[in-house]
Amino acid sequence: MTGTVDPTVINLVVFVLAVFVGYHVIWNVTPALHTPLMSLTNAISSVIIVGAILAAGVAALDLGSAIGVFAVALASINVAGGFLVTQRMLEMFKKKSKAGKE
Amino acid sequence: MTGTVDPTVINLVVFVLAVFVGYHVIWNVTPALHTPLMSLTNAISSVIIVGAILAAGVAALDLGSAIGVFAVALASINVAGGFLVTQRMLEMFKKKSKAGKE
Amino acid sequence: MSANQVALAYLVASVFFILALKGLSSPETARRGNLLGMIGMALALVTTISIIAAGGLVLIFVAMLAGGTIGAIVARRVQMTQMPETVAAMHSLVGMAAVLIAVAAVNNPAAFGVPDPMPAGNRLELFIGTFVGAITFSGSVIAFGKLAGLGRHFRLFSSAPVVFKGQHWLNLVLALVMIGFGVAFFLAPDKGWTPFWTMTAIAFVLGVLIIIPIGGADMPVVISMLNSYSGWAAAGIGFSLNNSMLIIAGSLVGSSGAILSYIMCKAMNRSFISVILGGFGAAEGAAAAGAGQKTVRSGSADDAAFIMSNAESVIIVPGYGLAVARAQHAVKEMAQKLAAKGVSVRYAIHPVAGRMPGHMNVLLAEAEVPYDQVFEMEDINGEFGTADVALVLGANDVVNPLAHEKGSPIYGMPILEVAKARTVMVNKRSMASGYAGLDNPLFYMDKTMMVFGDAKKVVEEIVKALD
Amino acid sequence: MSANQVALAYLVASVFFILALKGLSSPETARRGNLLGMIGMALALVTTISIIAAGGLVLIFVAMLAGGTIGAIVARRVQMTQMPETVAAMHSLVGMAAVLIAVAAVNNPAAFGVPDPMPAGNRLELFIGTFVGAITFSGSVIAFGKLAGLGRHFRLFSSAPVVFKGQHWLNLVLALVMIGFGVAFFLAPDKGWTPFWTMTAIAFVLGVLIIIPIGGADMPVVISMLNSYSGWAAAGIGFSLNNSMLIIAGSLVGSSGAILSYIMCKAMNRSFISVILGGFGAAEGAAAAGAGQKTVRSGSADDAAFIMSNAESVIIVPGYGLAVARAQHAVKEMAQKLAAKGVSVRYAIHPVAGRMPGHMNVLLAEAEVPYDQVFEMEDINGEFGTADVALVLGANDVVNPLAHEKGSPIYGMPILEVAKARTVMVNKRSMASGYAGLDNPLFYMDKTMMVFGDAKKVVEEIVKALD
Ligand SMILES: NC(=O)c1ccc[n+]([C@@H]2O[C@H](COP(=O)([O-])OP(=O)(O)OC[C@H]3O[C@@H](n4cnc5c(N)ncnc54)[C@H](OP(=O)(O)O)[C@@H]3O)[C@@H](O)[C@H]2O)c1
Ligand SMILES: NC(=O)c1ccc[n+]([C@@H]2O[C@H](COP(=O)([O-])OP(=O)(O)OC[C@H]3O[C@@H](n4cnc5c(N)ncnc54)[C@H](OP(=O)(O)O)[C@@H]3O)[C@@H](O)[C@H]2O)c1
Repeated sequence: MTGTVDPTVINLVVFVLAVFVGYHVIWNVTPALHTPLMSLTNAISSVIIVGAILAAGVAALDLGSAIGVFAVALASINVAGGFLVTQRMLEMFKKKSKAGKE
Repeated sequence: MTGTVDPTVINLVVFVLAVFVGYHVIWNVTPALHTPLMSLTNAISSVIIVGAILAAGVAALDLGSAIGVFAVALASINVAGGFLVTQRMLEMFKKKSKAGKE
Repeated sequence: MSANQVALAYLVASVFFILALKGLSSPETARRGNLLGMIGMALALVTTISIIAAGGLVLIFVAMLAGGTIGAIVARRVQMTQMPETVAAMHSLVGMAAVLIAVAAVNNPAAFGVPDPMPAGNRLELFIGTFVGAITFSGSVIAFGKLAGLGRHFRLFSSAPVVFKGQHWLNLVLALVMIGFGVAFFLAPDKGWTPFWTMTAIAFVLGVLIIIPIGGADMPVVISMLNSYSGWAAAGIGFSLNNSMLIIAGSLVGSSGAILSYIMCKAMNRSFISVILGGFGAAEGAAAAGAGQKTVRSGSADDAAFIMSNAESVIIVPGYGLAVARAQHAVKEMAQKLAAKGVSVRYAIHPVAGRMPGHMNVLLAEAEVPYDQVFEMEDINGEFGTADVALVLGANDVVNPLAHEKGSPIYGMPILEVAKARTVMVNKRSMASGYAGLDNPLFYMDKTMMVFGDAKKVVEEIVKALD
Repeated sequence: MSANQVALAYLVASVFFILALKGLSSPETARRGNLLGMIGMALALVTTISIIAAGGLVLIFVAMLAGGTIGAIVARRVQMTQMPETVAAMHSLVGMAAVLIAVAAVNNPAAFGVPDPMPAGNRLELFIGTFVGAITFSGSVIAFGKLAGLGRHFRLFSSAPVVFKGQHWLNLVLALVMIGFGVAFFLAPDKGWTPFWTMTAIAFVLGVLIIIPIGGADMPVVISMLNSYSGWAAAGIGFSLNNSMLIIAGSLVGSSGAILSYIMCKAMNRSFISVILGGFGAAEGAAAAGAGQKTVRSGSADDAAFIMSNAESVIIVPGYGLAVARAQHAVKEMAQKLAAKGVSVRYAIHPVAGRMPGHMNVLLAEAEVPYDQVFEMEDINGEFGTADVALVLGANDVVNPLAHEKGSPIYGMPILEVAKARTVMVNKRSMASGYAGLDNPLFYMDKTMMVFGDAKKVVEEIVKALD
């Protein structure tokens, strides 16, 4: 065996496992919640903001960090909007199940 | 951020994801096949033979490689026995479902 | 924090994201799931902020505050019926962010802990993340425009498919050229700005071209597909930044979108390819022509109220028309009135009724319809045989018996078997066809009574008549 | 091969293992699943062999051939009813292999691509892998002995719990001492052989001590637990060798064992802790004493045959006794005879009937009972009300109505509702109690007829009487 394992290969291992997890977790979502699922996954995908913060967070202000700040702003819309809209939708389902118990 | 990420941490990521995958995959196994499941997982756990081969496969013969050879022999019992016993059991289920179709 | 601590915090955040999605397996645990998702996101944010140089902090906070405020306002204001376009708009942001991050990474790889100049492996991954992100952005913008009905202002947003000759060939050629520049970027000795920008620009154009031929009605599938893309873009960026949290979160989102697209195509009995190749929505509304000869029995809201109040059991089948008319609250009131008269009322939900997955469930939840009256298709299809009345409100395709007939375009699609009920009542505004553009034999059955009119108006009249 | 290629091949093998287990989600795909598992294993073996020094190859091949032959012979010869002890024996091998690999790794870390002397992180993981492996080995040996009935030869293998005062305290102290030596190994400046061996020896002893207090009847839970352990041991070794395939495969196996233990405990309505603390099997058979006063109606095999041939529908409930008596083929014959007379015959399977999960399914599969006559508990429990005869063959606890009575030890355990059938016939050899050591009110009901005798003999008599 020669050399060491590239990070890319390790990333691939993580990726393959994550796809398996995603596959199973998503199929377990009840169809009644498919619309909230769309907005929740939308919120989760905004975790890309982490990359934006890294880009924005360099000591010296330059083109790269300006772009990063802009990306942070865009992704923040998604972070806040995604989770809050999901919450709003799910609140409705809460009332619904309570009403059912009455 | 200082330093680089240890392999142990990366292993932990893989481990956590693998446990999630295992959890979902196993709960999806039909109860009728729980006995074959036990023997199949038994067979899969014998993949530890990979470590035994590495131990046995050093150029010079010494205590370590002798131990490795012994471990290879033990694990091989499991590799062959585990998959073959599972196959024998599953063959029965095959006949069964055929018989049902008659 | 050390790199190890950061990686561990990211791992914990990833687990929170997984648990968040697991929470959606039932309505009871769903809100906790969303909360876990927020915690995961907060952890990811705090961790990341703690490791960057103090210099940029203020600007970052300002940007987060601005974006967060906009997001919160949108979340508060948006109507439930506008969810599809809202989700589309949000996807576009993720796509754009992915592109911007890629630009920043090419500009200064060191900020991400990647060697400068960027190694080939990371470039390959960045290339993938960038073009997927760019396509997600421009595609989502088009999808948003189509759904928000902006076609009046701008032809590209027309909800009718925009088709022209050689379209698919053009797309193919552009895709190949884009990949070519990607390879050039991959091989470039310097930062490779020229091939990078060219590739990105082509990807933006491709995103537009891929989506315009798809009819407005097919948008839900497209939105899920773009949802999926936004996830893969995040995962691609995660690869190039060696960030396993981005890879995991991206894969979760990617799988989710792919599975939802699959479920929708399956329930519509169409292939994903045929949706993507587009041109389907064009025929909408056209097929109702041949219906003239057959006779239809129509009745008033009062008739409907009278029949239902004398029934023992009524099954309500909501559809897209109910959502358009925003009649859900009126329906709830009607059901309560009927229940007070001793009529058993249940709701039958087809998996693709409406225009997004789970559309009807959200709608009924909004009206606070009790949980135990709402049934999924498999659970209630056996019950129509014993129901006195099946009341179809603004649904069409999901109750179209043509699905049982070989050769029909929707052959094989599972439907709600309303025809088995003793009496069928159908509310819609006209004899026009639904999403699939097909005539519906159900309307011409002897036991069917049509109640024409806007769903909300008709249901409110029924409510009045029930008093 | 380069390290990257090896890692990729291992990843592919891991995916094969996952797909193998996914295959078990239905009997149709199960054999393909097993095949995928074999392919994955073959890939792992070929890849590993290709990277080692040529010097050791011959010995390795000899060892593999020897082990493989033994394994194949065992697999061919073993009876289905001996599966629990076979699985136990095999676990012990995995545990021992883990310990041996750990010894080799301490001796020569370089063989595994780990720096010499081994870094602290790897030592910690190795420590975990080693002691889990050692406990797995000695625990499985004891479990094997108990299940194979070796108690006659050697007291430690007694199927009755071996208990003594202060047992749990002793275990706790030993565990702490073991961890102490583990820490010493972790901190040792040299290879750390002394703490390593001490720790390993204590772990072997602990494995024995943990398992001896557990009664033979609780062994199935223990076997699953050891199955789980063997997986975690493999994962631990994978951590210290930085081998993600071992981590993934180990986690799959670990989860599987844990979930099966959980399912069993749940179905027996006992806590996992109470099983592990042991002492349960002691009371077995003792509780039947108070049964004297109540009256029991008993009948002959001929009576049973007569009643069944006049029935419209019969539901057969197989239990542990059927497995002990190896009566499955006779039962199949009986069912065929009954079917020929126009009687509808079905089988009701309780999830923990027998002594391993899925025991009854394997048994009936062996006898080639048609697939569509076999029903899981949830699917058939509603049917007993309409059945003429419920024929209980060597089952006891899984049909014990005490499960409905608050305060009984099995309160809350789901049971097969045989008492709802018009006539209940129970075959067993005596009035002795079953696994849980409880008397069974079912036997004293007016509509119950006991048919005493060995299940195989009785069923064969019924078959004769049916001619
Ligand atoms: N849910 C999803 O995820 C999803 C995704 C993609 C595609 N689809 C497709 O969407 C369709 C859904 O079926 P569906 O039965 O719910 O809807 P549909 O087949 O599209 O029919 C809706 C009907 O509602 C009527 N309508 C419209 N506005 C109304 C109003 N204000 N008041 C009363 N009626 C009104 C329309 O008839 P008038 O014009 O005569 O009133 C129309 O025929 C399926 O073909 C499905 O495949 C669904
Ligand atoms: N399946 C699993 O995974 C698992 C795991 C752990 C524990 N368990 C436990 O095992 C029990 C299984 O219940 P079960 O109803 O199948 O069995 P059971 O309650 O153990 O009863 C078996 C009965 O079969 C009779 N029997 C024994 N040998 C016989 C023979 N040769 N011919 C006829 N009858 C014979 C015995 O009575 P006589 O002596 O009078 O003949 C005994 O009462 C449950 O308590 C369950 O919790 C199961």
